Amino acid sequence: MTSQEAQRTSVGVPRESTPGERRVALVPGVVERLCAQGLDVVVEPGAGQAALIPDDAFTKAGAHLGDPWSADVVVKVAPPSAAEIAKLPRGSTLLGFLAPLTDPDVVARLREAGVTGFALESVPRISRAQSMDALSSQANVAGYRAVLLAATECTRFFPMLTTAAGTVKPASVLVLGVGVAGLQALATAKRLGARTTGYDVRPEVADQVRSVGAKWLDLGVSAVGEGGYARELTEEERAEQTQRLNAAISGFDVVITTALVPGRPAPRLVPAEAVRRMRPGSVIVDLAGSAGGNCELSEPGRTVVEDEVTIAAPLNLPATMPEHASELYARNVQALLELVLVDGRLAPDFSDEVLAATCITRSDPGEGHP
Amino acid sequence: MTSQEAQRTSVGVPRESTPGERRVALVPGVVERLCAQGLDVVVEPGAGQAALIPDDAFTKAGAHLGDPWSADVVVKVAPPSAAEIAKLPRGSTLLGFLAPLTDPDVVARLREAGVTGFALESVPRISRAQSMDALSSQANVAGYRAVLLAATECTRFFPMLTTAAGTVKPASVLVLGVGVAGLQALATAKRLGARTTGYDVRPEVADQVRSVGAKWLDLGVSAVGEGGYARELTEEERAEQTQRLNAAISGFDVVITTALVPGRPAPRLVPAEAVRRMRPGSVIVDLAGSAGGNCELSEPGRTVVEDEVTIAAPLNLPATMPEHASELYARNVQALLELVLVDGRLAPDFSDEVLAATCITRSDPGEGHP
Amino acid sequence: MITLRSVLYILAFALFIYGLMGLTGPRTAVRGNAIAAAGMAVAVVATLLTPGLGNWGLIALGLVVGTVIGIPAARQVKMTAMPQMVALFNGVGGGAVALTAWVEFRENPGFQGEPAFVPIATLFAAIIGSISFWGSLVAFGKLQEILPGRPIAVGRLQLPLNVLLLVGAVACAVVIGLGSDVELLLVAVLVLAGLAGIAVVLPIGGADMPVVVSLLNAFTGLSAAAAGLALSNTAMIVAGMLVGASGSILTDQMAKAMNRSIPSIIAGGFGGTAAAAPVTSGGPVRSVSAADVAIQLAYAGQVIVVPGYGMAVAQAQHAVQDMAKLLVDRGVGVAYAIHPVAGRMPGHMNVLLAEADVPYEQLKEMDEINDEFARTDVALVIGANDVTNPAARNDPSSPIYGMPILNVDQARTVIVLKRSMRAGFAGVDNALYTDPKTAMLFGDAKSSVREIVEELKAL
Amino acid sequence: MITLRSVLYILAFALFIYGLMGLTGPRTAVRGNAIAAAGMAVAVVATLLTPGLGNWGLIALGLVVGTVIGIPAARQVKMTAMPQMVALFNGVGGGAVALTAWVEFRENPGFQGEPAFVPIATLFAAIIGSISFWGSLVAFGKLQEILPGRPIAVGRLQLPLNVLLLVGAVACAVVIGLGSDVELLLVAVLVLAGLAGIAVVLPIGGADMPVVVSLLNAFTGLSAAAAGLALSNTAMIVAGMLVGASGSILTDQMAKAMNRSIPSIIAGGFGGTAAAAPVTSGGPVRSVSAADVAIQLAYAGQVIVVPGYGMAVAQAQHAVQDMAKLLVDRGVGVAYAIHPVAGRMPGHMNVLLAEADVPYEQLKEMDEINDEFARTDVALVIGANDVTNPAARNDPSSPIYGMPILNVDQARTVIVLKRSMRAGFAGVDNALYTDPKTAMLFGDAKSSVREIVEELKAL
Amino acid sequence: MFLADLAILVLAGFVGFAVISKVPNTLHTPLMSGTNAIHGIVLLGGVLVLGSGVDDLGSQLLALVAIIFGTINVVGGFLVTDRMLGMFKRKPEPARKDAEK
Amino acid sequence: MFLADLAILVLAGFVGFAVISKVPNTLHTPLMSGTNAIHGIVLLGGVLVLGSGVDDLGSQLLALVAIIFGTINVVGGFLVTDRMLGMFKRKPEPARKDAEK
Ligand SMILES: NC(=O)c1ccc[n+]([C@@H]2O[C@H](COP(=O)([O-])OP(=O)(O)OC[C@H]3O[C@@H](n4cnc5c(N)ncnc54)[C@H](OP(=O)(O)O)[C@@H]3O)[C@@H](O)[C@H]2O)c1
Ligand SMILES: NC(=O)c1ccc[n+]([C@@H]2O[C@H](COP(=O)([O-])OP(=O)(O)OC[C@H]3O[C@@H](n4cnc5c(N)ncnc54)[C@H](OP(=O)(O)O)[C@@H]3O)[C@@H](O)[C@H]2O)c1
Ligand SMILES: NC(=O)c1ccc[n+]([C@@H]2O[C@H](COP(=O)([O-])OP(=O)(O)OC[C@H]3O[C@@H](n4cnc5c(N)ncnc54)[C@H](O)[C@@H]3O)[C@@H](O)[C@H]2O)c1
Ligand SMILES: NC(=O)c1ccc[n+]([C@@H]2O[C@H](COP(=O)([O-])OP(=O)(O)OC[C@H]3O[C@@H](n4cnc5c(N)ncnc54)[C@H](O)[C@@H]3O)[C@@H](O)[C@H]2O)c1
Repeated sequence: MTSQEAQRTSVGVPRESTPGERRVALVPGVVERLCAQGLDVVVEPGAGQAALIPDDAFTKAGAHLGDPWSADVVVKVAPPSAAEIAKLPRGSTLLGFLAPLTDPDVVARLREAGVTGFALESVPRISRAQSMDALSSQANVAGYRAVLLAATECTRFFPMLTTAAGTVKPASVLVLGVGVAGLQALATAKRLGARTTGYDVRPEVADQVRSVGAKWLDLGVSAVGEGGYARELTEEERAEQTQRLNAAISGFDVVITTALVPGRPAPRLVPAEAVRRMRPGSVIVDLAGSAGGNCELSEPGRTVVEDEVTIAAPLNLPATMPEHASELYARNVQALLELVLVDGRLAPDFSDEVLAATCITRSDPGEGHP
Repeated sequence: MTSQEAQRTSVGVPRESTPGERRVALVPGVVERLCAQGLDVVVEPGAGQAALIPDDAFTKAGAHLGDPWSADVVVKVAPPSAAEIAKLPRGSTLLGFLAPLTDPDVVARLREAGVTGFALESVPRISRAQSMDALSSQANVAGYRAVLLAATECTRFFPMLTTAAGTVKPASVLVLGVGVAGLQALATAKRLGARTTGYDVRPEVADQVRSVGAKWLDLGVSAVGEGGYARELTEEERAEQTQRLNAAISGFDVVITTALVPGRPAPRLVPAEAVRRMRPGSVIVDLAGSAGGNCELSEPGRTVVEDEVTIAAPLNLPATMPEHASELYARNVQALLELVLVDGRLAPDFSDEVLAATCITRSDPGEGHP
Repeated sequence: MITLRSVLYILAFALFIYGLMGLTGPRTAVRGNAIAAAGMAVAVVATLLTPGLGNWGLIALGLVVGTVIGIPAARQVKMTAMPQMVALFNGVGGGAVALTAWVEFRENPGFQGEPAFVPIATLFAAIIGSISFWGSLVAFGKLQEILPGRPIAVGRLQLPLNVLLLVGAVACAVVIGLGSDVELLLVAVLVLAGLAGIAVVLPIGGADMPVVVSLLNAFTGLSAAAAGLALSNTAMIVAGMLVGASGSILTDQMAKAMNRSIPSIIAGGFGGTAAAAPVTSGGPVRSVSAADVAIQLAYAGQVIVVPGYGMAVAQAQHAVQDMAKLLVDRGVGVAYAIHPVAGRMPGHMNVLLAEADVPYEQLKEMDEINDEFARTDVALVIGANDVTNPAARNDPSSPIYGMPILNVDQARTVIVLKRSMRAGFAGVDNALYTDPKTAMLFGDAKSSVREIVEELKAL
Repeated sequence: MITLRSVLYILAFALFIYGLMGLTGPRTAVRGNAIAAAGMAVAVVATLLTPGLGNWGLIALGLVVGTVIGIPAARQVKMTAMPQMVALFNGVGGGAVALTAWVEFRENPGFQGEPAFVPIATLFAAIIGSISFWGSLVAFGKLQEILPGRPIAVGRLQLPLNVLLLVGAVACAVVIGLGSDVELLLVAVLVLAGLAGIAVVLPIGGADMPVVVSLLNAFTGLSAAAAGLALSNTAMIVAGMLVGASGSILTDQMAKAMNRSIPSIIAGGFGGTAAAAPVTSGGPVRSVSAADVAIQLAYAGQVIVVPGYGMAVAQAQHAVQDMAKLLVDRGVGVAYAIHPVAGRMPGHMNVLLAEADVPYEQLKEMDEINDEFARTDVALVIGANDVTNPAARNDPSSPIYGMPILNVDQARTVIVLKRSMRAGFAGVDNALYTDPKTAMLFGDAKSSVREIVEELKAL
Repeated sequence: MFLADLAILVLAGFVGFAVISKVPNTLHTPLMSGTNAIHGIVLLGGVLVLGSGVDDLGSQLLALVAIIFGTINVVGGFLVTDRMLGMFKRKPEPARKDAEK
Repeated sequence: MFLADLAILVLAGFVGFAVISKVPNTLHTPLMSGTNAIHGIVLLGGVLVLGSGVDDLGSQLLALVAIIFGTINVVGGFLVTDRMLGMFKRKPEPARKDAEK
């Protein structure tokens, strides 16, 4: 069954092919709203399976099962593989994480294929666009899951417990890089009863760290970049930071790192030496795995034990909580779709600040645009 | 090297052989105290490895490495295998979980081998013996880990989160059987932000459930047994309970079951039908796996997905947090050891209420004792 | 007769005191006022029992005319015009004292044969009464905006002018006290004191007028007490002194609540520098005390709490929940409006409010609650800023234009708790704060909420 | 001279009032007492300025003898004997009133030529003064344990007896008031009233004595005011009435704090049924109010909070932390003693206190803190029972014998918050509760702690 | 007599001080207005002076105005106060009606 | 004169009522003791009566005892109150010394 049904704009939801990707770009709740807006949603059979969302939940919501690739708009989570791009008809539109900064190949292939691509990574971080900000929504999931992962890997309790068999001291948790994921990690660890400390190069984060009940680790290095992100550090700054962090890290039971600089390799914050000085049984969770990792000993995608310290560097934590991660993602996609569609028809206004930033390839390139 | 060093009573700590058992019967901190009391502690090399406790931590604490089996007292975690019992010299003493009610073979073999066995499961639940109560200390670990496990398996958030990408409702967690593990599970789930509800057959538990901020599920079935434990239900009571629970369960995202009746198969609280009625993506953690499980679909020792519901029935959750579980266990062992030893020599007073209950085999059987 | 009258006087002032006690608490205030009024009726009846009272016709005429003027005036005045009405009533009270003193002088020029305290008390009453009358009229004019609200002064001459007028009035009074029976002197006393009243109040800014009225009120009380002394009338002494004492304490509290001090306000009247109330940056901002917030909340039917990043920074969540519980206990409906991007991370408010054990049922999403604001008595904004900024709705040039916001501005009253007028994350000013129905309670959110809790408990 | 005296009298009673205001708050009480004493000095000096005063020698003698007796009596009395001392001082005050009335009668038998209110006031003073004198002596005897503390009554005859005595005293007084000048009648008044005082106080139980003393204190105040009226002495009128009014309010508050009511206590004096204070099960238990707990905590140097299952059931953790914060702000050291098995699951207290954001540093393990108790001013036990039960240490037959417990009983003062005298998990009674240094604050732990918080804030 | 009056004055002052402790801002204006009405007691002064047999027309007029002023002060004052207190008349429904679930 | 005294009496009563609002239990006994000392004012009665020229020996004796009693009441009362208030003299150290970390 193809999607040429009536005159309605069709939205295709493929089943994700990337290994370990359990998310799906739309969830039944959002499908229902899109259908109510007159869109025709085509879901690939089994698209929600990894997220434990059965196909009939989608059909009950108004979608039908079929080939998603021939739809007017295809919505995805992970960046499309070459094979997937090949399935996209020329002139079609693709929404999803497209890795514009980290994997330029995708952009090149999409341009070649004549597909208009909207990259969710590129949504500007302005107040109005927050509902489309999938980086935030997924980082939030990642921060929460990182703490669960750390607590699971840890050989010790997070909370303090005074019991008949002795008193267990609370775990101390350090979060390096306190963006969205880091804040959520701090808050979650605090909830579980740990003592929490946060560190970031941007000084305004200190108040935010305190606002989730954590302590601020002040190392005296500041590096504010553009658009609310951090900048890369200079050589001396990095040396200084590394040395001071080195000293601080060994006192913690759990270190969660989330430090990223957009488009750059992740800063190396936890050297091997610091790991060696940690107590046996401690845990490091490195969320910067996809950008190379913040810890020298991280092996992105794997969990290793070095010197009795467990180092986990999961590549795609949000995918481990697929239903809610998908739900939040789907809402971001919905918000962006609503901007792209006018009266149910594809009519992106490329002068809009958000779309201008988000659109990375155009089937009919407008003036002065890539 | 054997343990006949000087005249000191020797305590042997073997490396656990049961698959998945990551705990160790003594930890360096407790070893230090025992050595200070004049005991000679022999630790099998690698005994702490699975708990990420290096051998030199034990030797630094005053133990020496060697063959633990020939010691005067051997302390273990898991019940000994036939091969292990064979290594015990006649007249020696063994402390540990010995499964007196669930695995009578162990008792028989120990009696045959002429070993005095103290079963930690049999410590009476009186105020004075609380420091030896390993069931409590390990159940406490299990309750905490059960929530981490449930949260990890769950496709959804536990806490409520209002975000730019929509609001996530808090998970609702039901704990069936609220003993020590169940209470800790309720408390931990609450900490993580879930709405919590508890159910037990003993009515006095209602207040305890509320005392950790949870709601009490009142089904109107009460079954108080002896010694603070529950009794088995009658046929009608069970039918009544099952039917009412059936109705209640389907509304929860997470169900954690811990219901046990000492020496009896675990009550079946969650029938297959109830699982089918749960929302896709829900999770059941069944802590009664070793007694057959509280959920009809549990496969003890495995995690299965049935009807989009994840059912985990771990057999030995405390072992997944080996350092602290071992530490608490070691303190229980220490407390019991202190009762068994008088002035550093083995001299158990079998008229003592605690020892009388705990001792399951005697190398020189006293009058009227097994 | 004289004994009954005296006993009635004692009854009357007992009622005044009892009524006044009632007036200081929100629960008893209405009844307190009624009791005090009853006391007044008793006092009037007692006075009419005075043996040998004459001029009945005129007395009745005065009472009737006064009533006929007073009732509609009090009934018809708009709620917003209440303060000027009080100023006016206070003024006529002062005028009555001054006139009575004048008549007394006319009846016994030079106070022949009276002990010394009679002329002293009478002249004191005349001076203060006249100041109060004319000062109150000016205050009325300013509040009613007949006169301009800004300070009207003669610059550096203000101080000598005022002093001259006052010294003149006192000097004339002294001459009378020493035995003179020239009526012109008394008229001079009244005129000079009246001019002094005018000259002192005119240079004070409109914002300070409520405090000035309260001060003049206490003055009138004192003058009434003095008149009572002169007439040896117990009821007048007690009632007057009661008002003088309680009025001065009240004035002090009012001034404090407005971050002003009485001396600096009066200094303004004498041409001092601290003339005008401090101007807060960017438009008139109304700041209130925790006690007021407590009363507004306690007597509301429905309150919506809007938490923001400031609540998180102050870690005020526990205090907020304490407050909400007290309100719920009083039967006030309480809900929390959680904006999707309040705070600095997704779910920031949830984490904190869960920690404080706020029932999930009370947390409402934006879409769910936005229509409720219009039906809400008080929206209590705790350290939130951007998420309540109406510019997101109506100012296309604002960087937050287009962001959905909480309709806080549609609530009947808005109370904002923050430390200053500083902007939030987006760095833009918030017009909500200068909205006339918005009141600001400045300070760290946790301390502020704690104070509110304390006040709620005291209600 | 007369004017100076009157002015000094006014000054004196102003000082009394000001001092009394001070006496009602812990911060100002010491100074308030001193101010009142200064007022008394002024009043005495003023009286000595009375023109035409004679008998100087005797007056001086009286003052000196009184001082010589009073100072050492007040200085040397043990702190525990204070209440009976107050009873005694109150009694002699009443005696002075009665004696003065007697002398007045002797000097002017039949109150010839005086307005009616003089005999009335004098006789009122005589009756009340005599009741107060003898009643106070009985109260003193009971408190000092010279008399048995239990009610001493004549059974069903008590009511008629008491009424007879009182009616007799009043009847004799009426005869005098009607003009009789027979001294024996006045003596009869004094004797009958004195007997009535004795007869009413004897049947009241020792536990109610403090309330009775307070009531007699208010009576003495009233008699002083009456004496003042008779002598037309402003200072006596004001001071006496002040004590009469404030004393009766105070008595009411005292009775309430002890869960008693004044009418039922007095009824006891007349042989009513509600004679004795309620006996709490199993030994004398001292129960206190939240206000007292607050004061004890606020003025302590070191406080240890001992939470137990009751805190969990009441979910009082947030309130407890609020309280601790207030104490720390006042400079009081606060620690939490966490017993290993407090609550119903391992780490129960930790979970709750972490939820309430108690800093981990304040949580102390049993071994760490057990020696601290002996150096601690107040141990505040919140819903804990078994873990504080000394039977675990010293009663081998107890089911909890051998369990290590918190050394709560070694603290200087112990305050226990729970709902009743019921046992805890182990089902055994706790001797801690009947320890003389233990005070119980009954009620749900959360409400109790909240009340304490409120009181702390008001201090 | 004067000294008794002085004592009364002082005592009344104390009562005034003691009665007003901390008044919430919202009650400031009503309280001011209420006390304002109380000092309308000056109307008694006018009545007494006029009633004591003033027969000079000017004096009569002055006293008449004084009475009128005083009466306005009293009547208007109490009425206005009562209106201001309107907010406190609608009492919140008997608590715990739809209290926390 | 009597009526002025009565007015004074009533006012003093009001002051007494208004001054005592809610007193913490711990202050009940000191406050009782303090007021007790104040009513020692009765000593003035003894002084005035004796000083007014009593010359009958019996009366002199009675008045003397009255003065002694009154003086004991005053002197002992204030001193005992002061001792009771000992606890409030040691003021807690200036707050926030070793405040929460
Ligand atoms: N939720 C998210 O995921 C997320 C992430 C990043 C950014 N943001 C942005 O953050 C903003 C959130 O809005 P918001 O209204 O919650 O916060 P906001 O606009 O940043 O305003 C917070 C206000 O709280 C006040 N405040 C700070 N500390 C205080 C204290 N201790 N006591 C009392 N008040 C205090 C500040 O005013 P004073 O200084 O005057 O006290 C400030 O104006 C939005 O602009 C949103 O776009 C949100
Ligand atoms: N920690 C563990 O792992 C564990 C497990 C099982 C059993 N236990 C046992 O539990 C006991 C723990 O000792 P504990 O001292 O914490 O508790 P406890 O001995 O059980 O005493 C708790 C006390 O709290 C009072 N209470 C209950 N609800 C209250 C409320 N709402 N407000 C105020 N007071 C309230 C009760 O007195 P009223 O009724 O008079 O108010 C009761 O006496 C020990 O015996 C221990 O052996 C512990
Ligand atoms: N206004 C909005 O609408 C909006 C929405 C979402 C996020 N934001 C803001 O954007 C910012 C970036 O958030 P993010 O989570 O995407 O960031 P990110 O994932 O890019 O980086 C994570 C964190 O690492 C930190 N970091 C980088 N280099 C570091 C180093 N060498 N050492 C230590 N820390 C280092 C960064 O400062 C950042 O806080 C946050 O401040 C967030 O509040 C704003
Ligand atoms: N006094 C002490 O020293 C002490 C120490 C530890 C535990 N205890 C008490 O012992 C009791 C047992 O604790 P435990 O954790 O070892 O219990 P457990 O592990 O034996 O059983 C777990 C729970 O399952 C419940 N259960 C049994 N059958 C059920 C059914 N059909 N439906 C629902 N629930 C069912 C039991 O009531 C119990 O609460 C608890 O009350 C605990 O407080 C006392």
